[in-house]
Amino acid sequence: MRNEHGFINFIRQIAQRPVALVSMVIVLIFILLAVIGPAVAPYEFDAIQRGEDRRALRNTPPSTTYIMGTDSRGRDIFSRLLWGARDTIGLPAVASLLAVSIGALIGLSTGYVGGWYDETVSRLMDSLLAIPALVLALVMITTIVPILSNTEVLGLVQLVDFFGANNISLTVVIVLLYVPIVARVVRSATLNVRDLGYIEAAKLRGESLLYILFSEIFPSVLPSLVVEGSLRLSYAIFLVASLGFLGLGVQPPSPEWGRMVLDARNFMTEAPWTMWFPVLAIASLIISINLMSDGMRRVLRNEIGRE
Amino acid sequence: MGRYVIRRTLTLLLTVLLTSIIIFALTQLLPGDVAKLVMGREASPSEIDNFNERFGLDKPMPVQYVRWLGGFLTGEWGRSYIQGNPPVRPLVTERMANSLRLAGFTLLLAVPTSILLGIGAALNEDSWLDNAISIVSLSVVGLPEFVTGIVLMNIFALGLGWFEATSLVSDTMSLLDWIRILALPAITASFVLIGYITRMTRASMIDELKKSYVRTATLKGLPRPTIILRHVLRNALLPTITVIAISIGWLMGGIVVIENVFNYPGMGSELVSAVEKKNIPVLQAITMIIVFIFALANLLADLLYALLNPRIRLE
Amino acid sequence: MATPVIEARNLSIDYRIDKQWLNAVCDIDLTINPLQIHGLVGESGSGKSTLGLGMMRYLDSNARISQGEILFNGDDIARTSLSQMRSIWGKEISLVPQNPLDSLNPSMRIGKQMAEVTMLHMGLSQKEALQTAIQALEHVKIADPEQIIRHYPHQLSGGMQQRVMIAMALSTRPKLLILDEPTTALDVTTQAVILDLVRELIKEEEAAALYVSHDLGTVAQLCDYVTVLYAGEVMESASVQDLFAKPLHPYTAGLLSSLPNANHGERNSRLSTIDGVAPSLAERSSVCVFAERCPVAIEKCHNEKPPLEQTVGNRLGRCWRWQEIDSGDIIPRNKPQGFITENNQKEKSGLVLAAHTISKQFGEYSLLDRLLGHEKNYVQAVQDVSLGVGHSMTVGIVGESGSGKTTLARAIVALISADSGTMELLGTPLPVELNKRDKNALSQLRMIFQNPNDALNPYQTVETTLGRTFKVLSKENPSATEISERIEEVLQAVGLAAAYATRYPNQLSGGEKQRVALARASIANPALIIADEPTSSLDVSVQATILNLLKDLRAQRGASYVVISHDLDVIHYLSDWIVVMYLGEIMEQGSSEKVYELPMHPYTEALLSAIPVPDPTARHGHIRLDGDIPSPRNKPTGCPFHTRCPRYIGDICKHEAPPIRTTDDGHQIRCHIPLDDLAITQKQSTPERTV
Amino acid sequence: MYSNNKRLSIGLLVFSIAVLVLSVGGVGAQGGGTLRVGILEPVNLDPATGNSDDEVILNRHIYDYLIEILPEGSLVPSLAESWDISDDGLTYTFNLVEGATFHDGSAFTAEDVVFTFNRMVEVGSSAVGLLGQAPTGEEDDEGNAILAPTWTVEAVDDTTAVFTLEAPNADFLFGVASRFAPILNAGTENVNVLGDDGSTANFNGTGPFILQGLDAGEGATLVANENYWGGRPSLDVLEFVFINDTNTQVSALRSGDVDFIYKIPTDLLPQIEGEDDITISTVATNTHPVIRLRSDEGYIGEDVRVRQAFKHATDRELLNLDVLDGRGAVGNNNPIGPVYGSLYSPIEGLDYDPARACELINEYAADNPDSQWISMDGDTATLNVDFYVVEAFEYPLAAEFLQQQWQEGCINVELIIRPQNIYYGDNEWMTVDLSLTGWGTRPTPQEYLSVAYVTGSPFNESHWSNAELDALATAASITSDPMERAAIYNDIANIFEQEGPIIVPFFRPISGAYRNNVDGLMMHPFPGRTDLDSVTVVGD
Repeated sequence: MRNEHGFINFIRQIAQRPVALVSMVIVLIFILLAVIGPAVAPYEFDAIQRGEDRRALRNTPPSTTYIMGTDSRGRDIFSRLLWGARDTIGLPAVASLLAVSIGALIGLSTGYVGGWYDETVSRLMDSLLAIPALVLALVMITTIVPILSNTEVLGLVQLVDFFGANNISLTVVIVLLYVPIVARVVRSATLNVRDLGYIEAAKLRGESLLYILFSEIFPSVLPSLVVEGSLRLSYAIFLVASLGFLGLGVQPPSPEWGRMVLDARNFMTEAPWTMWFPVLAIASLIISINLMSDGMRRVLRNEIGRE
Repeated sequence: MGRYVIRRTLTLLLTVLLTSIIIFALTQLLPGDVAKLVMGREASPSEIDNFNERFGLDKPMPVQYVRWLGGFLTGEWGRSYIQGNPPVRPLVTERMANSLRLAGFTLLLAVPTSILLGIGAALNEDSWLDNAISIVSLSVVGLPEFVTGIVLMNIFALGLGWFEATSLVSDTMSLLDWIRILALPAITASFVLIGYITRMTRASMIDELKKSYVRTATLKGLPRPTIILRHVLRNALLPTITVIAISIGWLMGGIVVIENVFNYPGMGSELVSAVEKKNIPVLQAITMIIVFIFALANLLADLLYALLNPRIRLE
Repeated sequence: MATPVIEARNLSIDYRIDKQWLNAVCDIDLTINPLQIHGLVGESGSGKSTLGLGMMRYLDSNARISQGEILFNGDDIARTSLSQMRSIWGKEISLVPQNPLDSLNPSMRIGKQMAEVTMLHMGLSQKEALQTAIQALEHVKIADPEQIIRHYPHQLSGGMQQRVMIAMALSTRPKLLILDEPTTALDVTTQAVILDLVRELIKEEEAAALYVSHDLGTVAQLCDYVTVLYAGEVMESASVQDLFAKPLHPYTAGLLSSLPNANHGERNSRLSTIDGVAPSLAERSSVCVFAERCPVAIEKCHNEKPPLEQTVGNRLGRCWRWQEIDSGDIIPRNKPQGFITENNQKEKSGLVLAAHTISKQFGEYSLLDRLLGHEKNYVQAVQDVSLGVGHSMTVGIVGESGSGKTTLARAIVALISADSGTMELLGTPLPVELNKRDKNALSQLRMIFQNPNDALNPYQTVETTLGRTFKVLSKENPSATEISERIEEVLQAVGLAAAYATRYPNQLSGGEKQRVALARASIANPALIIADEPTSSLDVSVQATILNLLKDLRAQRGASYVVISHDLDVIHYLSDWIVVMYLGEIMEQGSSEKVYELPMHPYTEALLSAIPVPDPTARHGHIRLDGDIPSPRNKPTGCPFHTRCPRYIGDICKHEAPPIRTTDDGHQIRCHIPLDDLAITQKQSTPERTV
Repeated sequence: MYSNNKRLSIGLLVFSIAVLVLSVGGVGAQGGGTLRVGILEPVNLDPATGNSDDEVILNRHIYDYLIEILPEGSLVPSLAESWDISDDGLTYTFNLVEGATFHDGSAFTAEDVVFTFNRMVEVGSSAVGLLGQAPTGEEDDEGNAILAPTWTVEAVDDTTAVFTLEAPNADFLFGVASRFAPILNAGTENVNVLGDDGSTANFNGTGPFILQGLDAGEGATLVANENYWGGRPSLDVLEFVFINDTNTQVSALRSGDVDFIYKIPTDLLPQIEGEDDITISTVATNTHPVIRLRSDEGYIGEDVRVRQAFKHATDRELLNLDVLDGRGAVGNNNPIGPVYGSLYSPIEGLDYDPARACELINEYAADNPDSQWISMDGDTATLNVDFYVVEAFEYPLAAEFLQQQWQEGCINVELIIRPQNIYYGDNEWMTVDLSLTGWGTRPTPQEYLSVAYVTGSPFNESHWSNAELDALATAASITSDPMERAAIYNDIANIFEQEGPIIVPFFRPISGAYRNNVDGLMMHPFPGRTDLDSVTVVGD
């Protein structure tokens, strides 16, 4: 019998798995960088060199001044990576949080309510899932950006001004892509508990739909939601980086890592460091998130197995 | 089973139809005036009118949609807006053939490897081997394709010169030429697949191994290999087959990034260029094909699952 | 005496849990002689399955034999290699497992699975093996075996699957058969048939068998010799007659006297209980493992572990005080007492609940079905059921799976909406839909669920669950102190300390969970509590406390109950009025005494006859039902029972719905056979039961 | 049918010879070989409207022009052996070569010339503007003036085509030689449209190469026209490989997958410069970015002080250094660059003086306190505006540098980088306040004026209207004397410098590169017009 309950216990169990622990620490470091990166970066992300200096500072190999070297425009790669962490992690994080929230809401309600509501919503979600993610993302991102930037809807204009049309449309794309997936996961988790005694007990005392969804069902889908959320985060980073690599994601001069790889690709042989550092950063970030969520999943599986 | 097949097929058609509407609507929203994109920014108004008239773009959207759908269904897929306006169908089918080659080669690499890895990991659950396989598969599955692609290209094409860095496809290539071209994109794609399939196989294998019928088989006195091969594998591979079928859909349209890295003329890269050029007939045809293959792959997965699973087959 | 077929000496099996080896079964001595059916009985967690499978050297991947030996054919198979075991498994020792569906490969045809064994051990060709399989199936009385071998497991009913397992186990004529709870997943009527079959075949094949079970009734009916296991240790071991006649261990005694029919119809006295819970693997001590729960434990019991020693005659026992028990100086069980009735409302007129012609169908008829011209595919789960519940009255509903009893209960509380029919609660109409019921109806009509493990939200403390229920259902807005006072009050009423309020469900045992569920049901003083199989997932010793508690609560608070169970003994013990259901329809209803003691309806009769009585001296009921319960999808026409009825009288049963015949005292029977005829034959058969 | 088969069999024959020659590995007597050119995917292959390098280079090898423009800018005979211009400049008589045949075997006659030029009017080719057109006085549904050509063409006999002009046009010959004017076979209905089976019958030119196959998205294969009237080209096979990314083109060149590419991004040049087996060929061109302020009423460039402030705030020398490593020619804020020789006027411009820019902004701010673009920090005014930049060449990079430069001149811009499909396709380039547009090389400087700067010109993106400029431009268009013309262009340059709404920071050279086994290649300033028929490829 366990005396601890919930989250602390969960963290404690993860801490017992070295791989999961290390990857969790790495993820936390990356998140920390996304928050404080710009403050600690030695240079501005867009500090391009002008005049004669520029030629000398272009594509310089790592040195004490520029610990990861400079790129083709003479910008400090280390600083760019630090600045870029925000775009690379922040945007996907916000977007997947949104997707997870909306998806959870849809999943909970369709799973619990069922009937034609479930049928209709699920069919719609299936249609969205019927298009390969990247294809949908490609078509949508080229569609949404101009719509947003030409919008005259009050409120949206300010929003677009503040966040930028590109960031908003990336977010919308991620949300649209992942809501169906999250909803599906949450729906099936909801179906698992929907007919359990304690839910029926709540029904029988006349609890409202919202109370049942959020106070009774939600806690039991939360663990799978957390795992799914971290998976979504890794896919969102993956997607944003890939779109950046295709030149469609976060727009320059923002130092998004995928875009950095794209820009550096031309200098693959001359200045390989310009490519390897962002590649390494992306790879280690995504691998860490995956190993972390795998650890979480294993802990959760043990939990369930034991109960 | 018959009822199941019919229901799934109808659902598939419905999904594809819904998707075609979504796609059509999205393509209409694509930025930029088509005529201007094709005819150039300095095209004169009469040039643009000529173009719109020629491709029926002066008609209202629903009319365009119905025309397009009708044409699509009767095999008349229209003509490309660009490059000598070739008919869309042979163009797309050629790309499809290329994508199929890549998909086939990828599956050839990925499926046996990952199933073996998955079984190996499952049979040694929680051993160092299992952990190593898990960590590696989790890692490769998470790497963006452009990362693996670029790394592989640097090592094997630019460094060692074993394979081609860019895929210049021609009609007269020999099988060996094809392999040299397909190898790197296929390895890149199979990294992702190996990650998925290995994990799937491992998980379902472990689940199956814990089931009571394995105990029954053991207590019949059957040797371990017989139990694995005759009893466990068939049940354990069911979910794997699903994943493989679904990944066909992904390989046909979802590997835009890989095709981009290696400049491979598959459907994904054609799609990107159609989006950029707003070459709507090609764009629509390709997305429809991708969606259709994607849906078909899903259907195939379900049907295979049902067919191999007597519980569903005999329902 | 002949050489034993198998013999365990000092056998201990450990499990590795959280990096620690824990003793699951300890120091076991167990001997099975030729031709003997040896019963291994124990409650959940006692280690009986571990031992049962351990006897054939089958261990979980995280288990090991830590000491002792298992002698089979003179070899110590505890030490042999697994590859050597392969020549024994399936050939000399076979297993009939608990859950036949899970134990058969879902994607392999029955014939092939059966043939595997004989091909491996007897060197038969596939063709011969299949032929042998057909014969083996005939042997277990499966009709049309040529067809069955081509089927997949899921196409067979549970009873058929178990017959297949038995046929497969016997196909190599093994010396020893291990039966691991072979009938737990089956209905009582099927169980009776299977047990008969097993007994017959084992005798016929001259095999020995180890029968592992939690059910004292089946053990008494089937076995020659019994070993009682508790917390991984043998408590007592004796011939079946001796053991049931005079248990020498307090645990055995407690178990036997906690059975609902142990009072021999004394429905107003308590069942004897075994207090406390069995220790977990980690909690097992080096003293007497039962001391904590033993009513007659003395200081020595808490200090020293008693040895397993020879007691009276050929019996083995592990108790410091067996002589005193044997001599009758101490009575090794809690003394049953009567129930204290406080405010008896039985005199109150009117009904708490009246339900008229409730019907419920399941199934869908989609657009696609229509397009494809499929037949409608409905399941008539409940059909035209009417019943009434008086004040302070307990109505028991009994029936096998598919009888519609749970559907009926759920329709009453409106977890599902009845398709037709009306209900009244305390004289006011009760809507069939949940969202149309007002707060008063909700608080007057409460429910207890079958599975205590999912009855409580794992993420809420006992306090939260109870407090929320009270707050939502009470008529006034109770203050925080009122709520916590009330929680304390109900916890006390269900026999739990106030400290339980802060616990989460995973910190409670099964019995404790069910107590909390009971507390939740009664916290807002309802008029009627529906209890759906309230004890079916509990061990007998725990079941007794819950049954007592239910009776206590009724006596003290005067609420009415509708209790649903497949266990006629439980129903009989709890209820004043019994309703017998079959395929969604009521077959018989009447006062508890009448129905139980003088069943009129052939189905009730068969049901009673199938109940295994925990008394080896009692004659087995002789009525066995052919075949399986029909699927509710293809409900038989006319009388739904006609396909299995031992007293089928002809086409009228097949084509016409039977009339409801009512006797003077309100006893209702649905049968074409006139009441008088029914009564005559009943009188001949009933005395055979020593009730 | 017969001719089709014949053409096909000739094609096959030629191709099999080529394959044979190649497979033997040797080089034929004529030098021959296969040249693989990496180009971007062409989009619009209609010869009369397709205008990008990648479209033109394909067509120019299948077809011939009447007049060819050489890389250095001179006009030389091609299908027109010679031409006469009447003294009043209103009649142009072209004497055509004899014996030229189309790929399907039909003879080239003056009727083909008439067909080609009339078709240009029909499909609305931009070339019509060069040849001369005038408003009819009518308007279409959208309010655009309907224009009509101011010339007619007729065939006098098989070898003589005559153009008759309503008014003199000094650049008329450049119109005839323009990239939109390859000579088509009279009567071809779907010019340059592939057949249903992918056949190339509609690509029926008189040119040195015959289109053998066109694979959308992949490439085009051209084989030498054995019967070419100008003599069989040196190359056996000319292959265009479509590579949609200039960086990938560079990789393909380096790996030897292609032999020649003609648009290399500046920042990739250093890496090719190190390669032994690659030769870089750089030509000065008039390709230039135009930073333009919209100058009609209510837009940011309405006040001339703002235009001047931008010029003072821009260090064009430094920009050339930063963006092009100093490879470009510094511009002086008008579209006519040094490649036009005497027509270019190296005037003294407004110097780089950010302080002056600030003053101007302050003056403007004082007069327009409510201006939406002005923000005040104490006494100092700052101009704030969105800067739209088209994603082409290194223009986004240039924009970043400009953003930094302008800051010192009290101008604060926010960059909005736009892909071409949005920037042009959604007409942003014609509407926004401040933007950077790319302009390519035109055969004659007059074209820039008539297309984008005179009042009412169709692509006057800055919406500038200057009567003096209009008058000078008209004068230049009918002045054929080079000296006189140079004087007019000099006046125009001065107007641009003082009042013009545009900044032209530099003229961009274009660099191509070819592998060293390619011989005889000479890049054209308009790279698409590079003539490849005398090129040879040695070995492989």
